[in-house]
Amino acid sequence: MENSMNHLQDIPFTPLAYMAMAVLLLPLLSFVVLAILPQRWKRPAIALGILFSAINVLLGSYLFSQIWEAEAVHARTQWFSLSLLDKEGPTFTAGILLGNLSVLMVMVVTVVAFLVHLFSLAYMASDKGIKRYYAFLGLFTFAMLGIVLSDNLMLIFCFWELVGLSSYLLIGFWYQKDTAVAAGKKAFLANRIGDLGFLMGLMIFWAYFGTLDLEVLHAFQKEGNWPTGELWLTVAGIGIFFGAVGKSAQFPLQVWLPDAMEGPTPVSALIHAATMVAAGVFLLARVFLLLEVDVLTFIAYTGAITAFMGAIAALYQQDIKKVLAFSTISQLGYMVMGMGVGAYGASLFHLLTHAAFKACLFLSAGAIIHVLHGLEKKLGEDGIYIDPQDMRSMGGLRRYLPTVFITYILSAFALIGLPLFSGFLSKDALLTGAALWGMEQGGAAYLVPLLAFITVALTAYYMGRQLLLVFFGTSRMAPDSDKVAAVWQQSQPLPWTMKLPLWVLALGSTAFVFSLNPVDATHSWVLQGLYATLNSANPLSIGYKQQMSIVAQGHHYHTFISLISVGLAIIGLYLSYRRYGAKKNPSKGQLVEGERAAPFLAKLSLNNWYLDTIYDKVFVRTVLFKSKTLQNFEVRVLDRFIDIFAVSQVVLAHAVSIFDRWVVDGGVNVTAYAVGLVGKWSRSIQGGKVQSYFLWVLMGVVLIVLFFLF
Amino acid sequence: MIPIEHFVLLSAALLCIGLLIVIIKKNAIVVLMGIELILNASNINLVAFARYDPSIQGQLFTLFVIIVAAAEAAVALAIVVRVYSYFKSSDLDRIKELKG
Amino acid sequence: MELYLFYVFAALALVSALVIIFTKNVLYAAFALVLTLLCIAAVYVYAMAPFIAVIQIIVYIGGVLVLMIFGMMLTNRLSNKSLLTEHHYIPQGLVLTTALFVLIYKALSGVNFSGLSWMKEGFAPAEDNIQQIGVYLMSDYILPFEVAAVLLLSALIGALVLSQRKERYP
Amino acid sequence: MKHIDIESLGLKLERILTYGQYILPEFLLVSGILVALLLALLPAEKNRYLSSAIVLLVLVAVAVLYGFQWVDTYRTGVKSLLGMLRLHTAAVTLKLLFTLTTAAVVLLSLRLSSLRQYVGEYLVLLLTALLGAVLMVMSSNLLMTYLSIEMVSIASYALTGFAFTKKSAEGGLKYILFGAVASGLMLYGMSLHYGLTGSLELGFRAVSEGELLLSFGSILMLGGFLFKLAAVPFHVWAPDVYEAAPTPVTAFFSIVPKIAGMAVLVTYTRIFLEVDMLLLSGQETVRTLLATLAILSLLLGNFSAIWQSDPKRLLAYSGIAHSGFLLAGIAAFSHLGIKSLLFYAVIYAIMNLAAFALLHWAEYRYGIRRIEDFKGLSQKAPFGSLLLLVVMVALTGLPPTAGFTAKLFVFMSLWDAYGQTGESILLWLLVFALVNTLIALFYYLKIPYFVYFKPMKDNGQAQEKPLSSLHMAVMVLVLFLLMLFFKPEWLMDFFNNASFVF
Repeated sequence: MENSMNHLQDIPFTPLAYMAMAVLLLPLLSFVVLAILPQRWKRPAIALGILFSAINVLLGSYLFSQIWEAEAVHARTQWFSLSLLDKEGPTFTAGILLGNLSVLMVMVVTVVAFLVHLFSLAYMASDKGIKRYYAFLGLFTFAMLGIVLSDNLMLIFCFWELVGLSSYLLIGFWYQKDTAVAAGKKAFLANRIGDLGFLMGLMIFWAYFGTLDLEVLHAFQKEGNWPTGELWLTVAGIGIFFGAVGKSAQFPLQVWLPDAMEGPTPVSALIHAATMVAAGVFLLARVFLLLEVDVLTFIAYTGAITAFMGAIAALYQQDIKKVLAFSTISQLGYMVMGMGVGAYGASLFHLLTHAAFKACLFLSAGAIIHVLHGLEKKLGEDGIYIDPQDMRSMGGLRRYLPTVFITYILSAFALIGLPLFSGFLSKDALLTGAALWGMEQGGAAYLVPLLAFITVALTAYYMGRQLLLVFFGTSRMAPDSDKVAAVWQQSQPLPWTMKLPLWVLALGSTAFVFSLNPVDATHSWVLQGLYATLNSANPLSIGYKQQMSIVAQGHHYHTFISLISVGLAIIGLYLSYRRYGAKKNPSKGQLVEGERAAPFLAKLSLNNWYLDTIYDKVFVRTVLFKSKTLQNFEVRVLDRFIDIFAVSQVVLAHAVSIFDRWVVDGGVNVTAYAVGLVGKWSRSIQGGKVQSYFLWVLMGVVLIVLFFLF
Repeated sequence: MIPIEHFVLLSAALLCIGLLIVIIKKNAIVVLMGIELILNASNINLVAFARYDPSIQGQLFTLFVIIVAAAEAAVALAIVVRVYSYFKSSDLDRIKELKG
Repeated sequence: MELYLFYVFAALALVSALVIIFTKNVLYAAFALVLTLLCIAAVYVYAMAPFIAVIQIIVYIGGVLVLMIFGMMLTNRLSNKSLLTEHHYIPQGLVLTTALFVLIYKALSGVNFSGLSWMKEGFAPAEDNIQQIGVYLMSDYILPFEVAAVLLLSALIGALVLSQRKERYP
Repeated sequence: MKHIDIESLGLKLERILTYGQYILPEFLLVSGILVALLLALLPAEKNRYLSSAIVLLVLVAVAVLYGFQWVDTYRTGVKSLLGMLRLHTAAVTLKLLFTLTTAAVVLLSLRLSSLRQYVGEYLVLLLTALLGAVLMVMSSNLLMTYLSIEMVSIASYALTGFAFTKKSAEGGLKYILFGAVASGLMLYGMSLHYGLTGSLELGFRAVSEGELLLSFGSILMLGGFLFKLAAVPFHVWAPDVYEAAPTPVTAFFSIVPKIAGMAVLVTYTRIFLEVDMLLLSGQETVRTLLATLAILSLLLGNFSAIWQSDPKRLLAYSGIAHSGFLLAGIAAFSHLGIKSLLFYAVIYAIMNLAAFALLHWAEYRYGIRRIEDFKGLSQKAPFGSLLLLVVMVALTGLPPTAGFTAKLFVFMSLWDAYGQTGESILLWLLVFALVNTLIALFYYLKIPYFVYFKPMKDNGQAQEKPLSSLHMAVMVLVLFLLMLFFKPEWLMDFFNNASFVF
């Protein structure tokens, strides 16, 4: 089989394929234009950027209308080839694959990107770097669309890297803040670790099949040429999944996402709700039919564990964005779990609904932060200090920001999964899949649906808590209510560029958009369209079998499962009402006090399961300790034996300078550090004395001769 | 005729002595002397082997090596003089500003 | 007789090379090097390469060594003290060079040179091959010859620039 | 007096004269050296632009001749000149690359302060180094290899001192001492080779006796080539010399001698592989040796680069790591491997040229000598910063730059070679190379990190000129980098079906 498919024929570009190219390249054009135009033309440049993204929505919609439930379009051209003298070498192709899956994602990306473009206009208005910001948005959109539209894994990997880079730029956008820079680095690194797995998976696929073209790989699977039960293919599947783990913030690499909230809030809506984090799930969907059974099981467990951990971590956060960040981790866990249990359609459906309601939540939070940020200065003049992101200083906002209140509550209900909202439909489908899978596998597999159901209640609890703390009760901003009212008098009303995106996304959080029957998604157009993408699969594929069994049996359990999930959600809401409800209306002081004496669970939650601490301890502290003892050693002993221990002195001096560096910039990355330690040693060869160089060289020669000749 | 092994052994010994000089002597010019010894060790080999070669390639090679050695020595001494004017020393131990 | 004379010269070359190691006086080292190179020239004669021996004496002893002694004078403040140099890295250097010698010796000891295929042709060169060398230099070796010329030229230029005393633009 | 066969001598001379046409470009280069020498007589201060322009003209003419030669060799295949040099497509490609690089370096050097005094001498040495490198890639004879390596080396030693500072003098001294020892060891290896095979020409005869000694000689010889390539364990000189030399000269060092060293290594590796001289104790082969050295170079170069604070030093270590990649390509010795090596060499040259040009620009315009000084450069010089970012991304080997493609080709040829020979060391090398691209991120992105994410130190300095000529030139290079990512076959097509002997 090896190298049999090296020579892929070109597939000519149709008008639709050219249009898809246009959709892909327009954001890049926007990036280039914004990067090149000088600072003094920033207004027209930004207008141009927004215009481009609006055009992109129109083009995307047209593509969607033409492709959805119609024939898929594939166009391909030779990218480069390596031909050898005696035989034809491998050929790399590049192309566009337009199917139901990709056009759906195109819609999500272009619409959310456009709304974020619009929303940012007011949000970033006072920022000096606004032109750079819009340029990065364009670059990011381009990369994301590239992932969605590519027809082979190699190309996907290239765009995948570009997404990593551009998100790094966006998260670290406020480079004046050290925390933002550190967060950007962290995101980048976590992603790189995942990418290494991805790359390994690609290489194994290449080694087996000599191609990375998705259609060709699927053809192998369809024609039954797919070797099953091969260890290396399992490794490849896990490797690719690791790529998804990095991008979609799954356990154990989820630590980067909460920190990434350092970026501007509209960016969080784009990157951390709708697009980049969804790329992992999208990748899993792309290779869904190619995954081995062990890989799927592994995915299911990872997803369920992440969903649960994320929900726990969201319970006691005080930062309005942090709650949403952990909630995103938790919901992504759902989607990944869905892929693992074979609920392919439901998982993607949840991706779609989540994109809408989570983007709405982030943008609403952004609107709140924007307004409070404006007030922060005015209050500061009166000696009152607030943190515009801290929920403990909010409360009663429903009176002052009615629009945001309504959109927030609509999208929060969708997230909780109450009937009539989009989240209900997709979560229900996911839970059904998980429950069926658990029953089929039996034994420990029940853990997966169990965790998924518990997470429903937890989700309701933390969202209820957030709604109550932010919008209900009375304001905790200032000591007396007159003062608060006076301050609010001076606040600017929200511009329409902010309101419009909120309304659009809030509308997208209702169930009617996706299904005529608001309590049952089985016949919704989205799910039907997504199932259609599996039609050509080989019935022997594990994923296909599982999905079909869900389709066949799901409706037997549907009513039962939806009742349980709604019941759990209501319990969660009730519990949060008990603790934070209007009657109690805890004051700022009480909230601060309550968390200081927090029980174990709250501490665990606040610290995100102590993951950062653990990583810190395991990778960093051990090294730190060593440097410290070495330093003592230097002080006491070295003065006397400075000549004798000339060599060790070099090492020690390096260790001490590492220590300084470490303490001074505390945010240096763990891995970078460990790597750096080795680097310190290896450059100590370079002591400066030329004759020590001779020694090294001679040693090298003698060693080589000894190893290779004797 | 003198056996070829003798020549090769002599050259090996000279090579190692040259290397030892290069490593342990601090003075830059003495180090250069060591380098000349290394080159001469190779030359002995080349000349000795050329004895059996009708086209005496080894002898010609040696000729070129001697030319190159002279050129190299000229440049090296120029550099040593220049270094001396900055460091006021030709002690290689003290010439170690570039490192790391 | 020939063999014994060879031994004498070889031993003298080695001993004077060792003197370079042991002496601290740079000037002594230079004179020891003169002796070594002279002995090596003698060894060339025994290897049937008189022309090379002459070149060795002219270029090395007449050129390179004089250059070195000049260098010594230029780079050491001439005071009452004689020019001394110190040693370092002695243990490491000794271990490594000895190891290298032992390895070469081991590799050498297994070789029976007279069994080499190309040597079996049993060629004995003429005592006097200056003419042959000249012809080769101008025919087969014309390319290296020209290359060496360019190399010498640019080496001289480089040495010239670098030994300039002062520069206006530091 | 031995009788001399006049008739055969006449034939020989006639042949030499006919071969003259094949080294016409080199003749032109030599005359360029002489012209530059004459130019040194003019007052340098006033005539440095004139001199540079004349030398540039010569270089362009040489490049054009190489272009013709390329077409010629493409048609006729390999040609041997007097058993000393060999002419083939791969060599001509590299010669062209060297010539163009040198031309760029001449342009880059215009701002060098020492040029005000020594422009002619500088150009002589630069052209000599170029001539040596050109001969290196063509040489097919131990003597020629030795001479050409020494030619590059001696010119380089002198060039290192051209900054006329304390540092550059020190760097020059270290370079010449280290280089002389390395070439001495190489020469010793060559003498053993000659003794055991009785020939200086390539295509060594197999020996019946003393394989061990022959392998010993081969390893010592490799040492000299590794010195030019700046690979472990003969890499130690590189950081000091790169830091000491004037930046344009460093750019030259990081490209021309290194790639020439690669070419020589490839030439000899072929012989080693054919005769299998290093096949001695069990399964150890020349591949194992090269792969081991590649792994070590990758690790050492990348790890040491992490804490560097001098940008030139950082690039020196990165160059050592790149040598590891080149060695990896050599270890995967195949047609695909050679082609990917050539591709890598071209891309490496472009990347390094761009990187050093930008460093040089930052140095003379903003006085930036350390990596910390790059703080906030993006505010002063947005366009230059953007170029710097792309170049660093390319050096790291990330898409969408040809740096990625070049690494990919090397990986592929390694994988291919592993499939054919089944030597597990190649797989290890592949794994190490992959991991090292990850490590490389830490230091390459350090410069863009300072450029973009750290606030400026002071606002005193002038704004960037919108588009200087240097930026335009670097932009062309960067465009090449991007273009060759999307269309690598534009370059690869040149290498396909060409005659490769090496």
